[in-house]
Amino acid sequence: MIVNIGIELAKVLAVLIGVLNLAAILTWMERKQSAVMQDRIGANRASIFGFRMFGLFQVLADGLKMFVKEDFIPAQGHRFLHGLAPFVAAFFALIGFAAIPFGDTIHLFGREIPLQIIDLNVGILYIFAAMSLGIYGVVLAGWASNNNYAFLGGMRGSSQMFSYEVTIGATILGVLMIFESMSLQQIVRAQGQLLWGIVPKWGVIVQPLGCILFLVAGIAETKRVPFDLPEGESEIIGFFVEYSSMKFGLFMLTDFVETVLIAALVTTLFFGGWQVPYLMADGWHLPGGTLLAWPQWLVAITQVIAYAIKVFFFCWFMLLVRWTLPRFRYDQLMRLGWQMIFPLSILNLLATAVVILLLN
Amino acid sequence: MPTVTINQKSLTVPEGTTIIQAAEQLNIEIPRYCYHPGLSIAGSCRMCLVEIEKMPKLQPACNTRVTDGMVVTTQSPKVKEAVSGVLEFLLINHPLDCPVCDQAGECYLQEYYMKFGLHDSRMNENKIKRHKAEVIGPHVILDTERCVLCSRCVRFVREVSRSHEIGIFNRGGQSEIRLLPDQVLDNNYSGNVVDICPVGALTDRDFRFQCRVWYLSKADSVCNGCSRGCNITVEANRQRAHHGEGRRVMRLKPRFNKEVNRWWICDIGRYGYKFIDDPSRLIQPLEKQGDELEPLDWSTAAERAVGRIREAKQRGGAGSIVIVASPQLTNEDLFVTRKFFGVDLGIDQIDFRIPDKNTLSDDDFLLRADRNPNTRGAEAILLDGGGFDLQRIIESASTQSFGLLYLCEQDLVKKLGSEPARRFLGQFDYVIYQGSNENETSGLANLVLPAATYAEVNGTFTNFEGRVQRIHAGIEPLGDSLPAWRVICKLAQTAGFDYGYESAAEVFVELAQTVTEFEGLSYEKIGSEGMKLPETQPVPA
Amino acid sequence: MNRRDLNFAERLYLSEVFKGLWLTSGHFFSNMKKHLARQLGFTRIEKGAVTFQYPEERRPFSPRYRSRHRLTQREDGSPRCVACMMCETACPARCIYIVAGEHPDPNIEKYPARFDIDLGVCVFCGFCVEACPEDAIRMDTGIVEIAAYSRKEMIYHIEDLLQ
Amino acid sequence: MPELALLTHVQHRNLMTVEEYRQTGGYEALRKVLLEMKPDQVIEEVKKSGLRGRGGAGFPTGMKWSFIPKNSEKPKYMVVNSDESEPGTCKDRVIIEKTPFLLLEGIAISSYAVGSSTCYLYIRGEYYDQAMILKQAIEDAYRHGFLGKNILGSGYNLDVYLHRGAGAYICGEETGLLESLEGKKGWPRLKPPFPAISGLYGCPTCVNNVETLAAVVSIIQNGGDWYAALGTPKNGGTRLFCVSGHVKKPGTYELPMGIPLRSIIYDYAGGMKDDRKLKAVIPGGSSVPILTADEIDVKMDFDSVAAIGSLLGSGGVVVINEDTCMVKALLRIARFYAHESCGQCTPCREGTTWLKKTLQRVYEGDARQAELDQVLSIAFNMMGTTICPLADAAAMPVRSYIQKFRHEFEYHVQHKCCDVKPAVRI
Repeated sequence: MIVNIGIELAKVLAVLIGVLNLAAILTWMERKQSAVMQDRIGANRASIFGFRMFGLFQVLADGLKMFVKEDFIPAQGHRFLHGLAPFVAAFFALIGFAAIPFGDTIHLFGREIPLQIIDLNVGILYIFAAMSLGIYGVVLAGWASNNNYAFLGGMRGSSQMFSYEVTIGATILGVLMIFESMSLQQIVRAQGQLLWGIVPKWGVIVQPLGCILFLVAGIAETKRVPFDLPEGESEIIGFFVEYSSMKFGLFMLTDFVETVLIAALVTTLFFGGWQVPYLMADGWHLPGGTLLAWPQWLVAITQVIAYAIKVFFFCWFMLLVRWTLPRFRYDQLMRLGWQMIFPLSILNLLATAVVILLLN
Repeated sequence: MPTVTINQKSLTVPEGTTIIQAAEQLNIEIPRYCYHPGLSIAGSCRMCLVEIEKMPKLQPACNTRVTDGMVVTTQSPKVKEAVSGVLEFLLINHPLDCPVCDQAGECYLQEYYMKFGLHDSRMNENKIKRHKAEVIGPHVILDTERCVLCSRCVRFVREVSRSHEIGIFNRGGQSEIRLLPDQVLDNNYSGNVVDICPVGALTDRDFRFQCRVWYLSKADSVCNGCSRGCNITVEANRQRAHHGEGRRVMRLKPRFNKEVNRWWICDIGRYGYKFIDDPSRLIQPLEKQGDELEPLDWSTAAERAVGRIREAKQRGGAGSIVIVASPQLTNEDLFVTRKFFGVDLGIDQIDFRIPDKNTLSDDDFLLRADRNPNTRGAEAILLDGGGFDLQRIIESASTQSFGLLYLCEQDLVKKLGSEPARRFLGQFDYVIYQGSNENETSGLANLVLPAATYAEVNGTFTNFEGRVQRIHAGIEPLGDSLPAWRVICKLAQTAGFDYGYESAAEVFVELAQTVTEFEGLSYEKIGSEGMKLPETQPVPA
Repeated sequence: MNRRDLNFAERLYLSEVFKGLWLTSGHFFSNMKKHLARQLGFTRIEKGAVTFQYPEERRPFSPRYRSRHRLTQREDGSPRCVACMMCETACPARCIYIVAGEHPDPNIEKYPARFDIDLGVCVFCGFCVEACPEDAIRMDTGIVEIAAYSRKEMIYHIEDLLQ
Repeated sequence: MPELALLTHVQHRNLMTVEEYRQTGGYEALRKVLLEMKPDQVIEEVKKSGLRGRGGAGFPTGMKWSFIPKNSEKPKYMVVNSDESEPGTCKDRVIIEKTPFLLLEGIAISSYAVGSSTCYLYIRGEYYDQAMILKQAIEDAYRHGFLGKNILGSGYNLDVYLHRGAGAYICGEETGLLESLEGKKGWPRLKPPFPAISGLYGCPTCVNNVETLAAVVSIIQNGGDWYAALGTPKNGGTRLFCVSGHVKKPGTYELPMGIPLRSIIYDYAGGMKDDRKLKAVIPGGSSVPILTADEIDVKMDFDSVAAIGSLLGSGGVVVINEDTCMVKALLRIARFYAHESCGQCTPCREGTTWLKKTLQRVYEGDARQAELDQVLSIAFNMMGTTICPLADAAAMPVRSYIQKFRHEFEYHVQHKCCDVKPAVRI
């Protein structure tokens, strides 16, 4: 029992540390990547005893700065809710990771340990529930600031999130129909199959449109460019205009955690999760029928690394998008969400249903 | 009455009018250096050359009288070339030290160069070196390098001041203005040579390096130095507080008034503005606490004053209160003073005449022995039927005891001498001093009310001839000080009277309705040149 | 402004998005390649960034660059300035404060008894330099790092400006 | 020998006393005027003679006299301009030295004609000896009753005062002379008012040259028509030509108006000294435009000389030979005018000095070629813009020298030496 709890705690800690570190590193990456894309160098000044580490210490410096800056609360703001909002946002962004599998079940010391904090059979619903609750953070922050601009920003942000959540829901229905499960572990396992013996049966292969729509809606859900209206501080003012110090930092962190979450979801739903094509539990099953036997621990590590690489790639991709596209106007954002992506996702759903019906 | 045509514009002028005068009436600018309407015609600068039909050579407009049918051109190429040529001659030996020249900005060399010259220098030789920055009198400094030898100053000391201190020495290119042997330019009108100097050769030592002229704002006013009432312009620097040691009024300049001072003003008046920004200015009401005067705010001060006046009146009747006004005050101030104290409070012991132990003299030109700008106005307003004679009380040195003295702008210690002044003031239980500057008399008062100076107020002065002339505020009253009429209004309102005057103009309207001598006058009628009171006798000097 | 109507592909937006991503990622990869190469010691490969590492690497200023003011000097080290107030007058920010004094040499006459520039107010427009008839003020020091801990310290006096 | 009007009796001896003068018919004209003629008749006679002012401007003398108001309440003054300072001129001196009473008689006649009983004789300060002669002569004339109260019993009074100038060229200008006479600085006055209306001490004043007044005597003696016939139309009589420079016989010659310049130089002055080639001639004092050797056939009267762009001026003929550097000559003249400008009018005060400085540099070869045109432009700007003609007097030679001898100026500028004597370095 204690061992079980210990194992669970270890997994929680591993995920938490991994996600938070990735989010932190993303703040550095965002700067460096934009710099490289724009023929610049990017943050490289922060140093410890003269070591600069390509500016990696910038993350620490930022954190330190966030902690020591003045924590400002508007005079007429709701002190409690104002303080609560960033935690709500961060909390619901983080708990989503509980249902995401980052590897196959491994056998260690006679135990079966699933590389997933909890394998919920309604895992996907759980994640969306958590994401939806994240809206509270936005609305609370806007309202508690007692600032009309912040409040409007909060309203805008929440309506944006609502709108795109609908699309997300409609999009993944296709995936669920094909893989016939709501357990993410099951979905990933199902993606290990091969179509016609050669093509991995990844979500992106069977649901290409769904994949794109999900990615778009996912970015919108995380309020990142080109849907970062809540962050347009200087132009239209977002919900956390009245936030400073680490509370502000938490919102920023949430942003990056959500980025990781969407990257993880895309990986899980459409890019085979921890699956590596042709790599089964016992080794490589190459298309010709040949088997290249690998020890089980090597396979497990390969799969976890593959998963990490995939997530990392989508994080990189979202940063690439962030530094390429300009921001939408609010009306454009709404039109895109309701008049284009949502109808398309319904269409995708219908098409999927028809194909499944015909194939069966 | 000949008719002349200048630049296609025709004009009929009286016989003897010169072209330059006719052109002025037509608003045609003819450049000039030596010509000054107040001086004889020298015709030597050769800037005013004009082309006259049927005359082969260009003629100087300053010396050519208009004849009937004369056709004059000031714009022809020939004229332009000649004027530009003369300007070039003037500039070849000019040091071009405009940066250090106080005249820069109001210099006719600069002005005409921009209008008529604009040529590049063709002078390849060294400029002639002459005397620079030479002090030639208590008020004037001479720079002979900048001089264009227009001889205005020389003619001024010959014809106007008749003091003959300066002349032109040497001849040809070596000519320069110098003091005559054993002479100093120290007549009482020496400052005028600075005004008439069209360039920076003669500059004012008082104004020297204090402020650049383009920072100055100007307000038309009347000199308060004597009863002549010379028209002046108060030139104040309101833009650059760090200039001139923080002084606001930088200089006074005479303003042309054909009937009063023409172009001139005496040095006593010209440099008599220093008290305006002096550290001795009273900038808040003060009350005597023990031996010291302690500041207090206006409403408290007004309540204190009114309370004391009421108290004195209740105890000793109106006869125990004496009001001493001042001929330094404007007609408006005096009128409000009379209205409040005389009419509303029923105090008939109002006078402004204080015998002065210092004998002051006049000169035979502008300066008058009476060094107050508004004696005539004070007589018209305060002595209008009143028979109170303050002088008798002062001179009798009686031991009679009074309740309260209200003293306006009168330095009794200076005028009567310390002992008599203290004795006189000692006769009163309470002394209120209303004035602009701290002095020994204000130090003896129980309550001091700060008043604005003439440069800070709108109003009118009446000169010795009975000419009522407007003064305009050039600057804001310093600190908490108020125009005298506003001080009285404050007291009157505190005492419960309705004194709702918004401006000096409103006071004057009532003044003109109330005081017989001012009947029918208004600010519009007074205009910029002033207007004489009907049927008045001049005050003896 | 005449705008071209978008064609179908452009209106779809997606293809344009990918074009953009292609372009930016192209930059990313080529620059990354250069960065890596240089990190690995191939210093002959060109730099992946066009930026200068400011405090260590400085670009030479253009001769017309307007940096901190200085007052030029006569041969004897006194300021050339004659306190004509031209710069003070021309200054749109009103950050120059001059008080004139009388110089014993009649050929100089006027000198600045006080010449302060409030660099906290200065807009570095260079009008003062243009206005100066004596070439007494210049903005060619090359000093651009002007900072102080108080507003008062931002006021440079004549001694500072003469250096 | 042509007929003479002035120096008739003094070719061989001077007439220094009243007696000597009377022996040659002196004072007959005055007697005739005072006893037989009215002032208007005198003026008529002078008008008839065509006599033009010999001072330089050539204004008809009779007309000038008639401008003096007849019924003035103020006293009228006769002023004799003997401030003979024009370089190249020495005619007044000859009259004073040889026959002072001719001048005094002329003064008396003309004073009578204009109704003046006071005459001021303003003589150049440097003429000390001449002033002494005149002083002597005036005393002599008083003694013999030709000056003073009731001259020749006619009831006409005349006082003559001799005044010595202090050596300023500008005092030869009539209003400058009047200022000087009044004790002020010799600054020419603005005109109008002209001296005929408001002159000395603000009174009507007639200012005449010595030679003019001397000529009046023979006009009265022989009649205006006789005098007019001596010269050419509108230019009556004879005049004194002071020939100087590179001629064999320099001197003052009385010759009829209208005589060709060539004749003056070659017939009377004996031709060129050392038989050098003639280069140029100044026909009327330093202030007039110069004439080249090609132009010496001009008739020497006011109108003919003016027609070829020069002026007869004061009759000072300066002959210049080929060895003379015109740049140096002009520089000399420019220096003179820069020194003598009174400094009143801007163009003259500044212009003369500027011209002097620039010409100095031209002479030394330090100037640029373009500055020659600049000098012309400066001179042009000076002309016609001043109170008195001194600026013109300074500018006219500059313009004519540079126009007519430009190559010499250019040579100086280009080679820093003179093309007349190139070997001599400056």
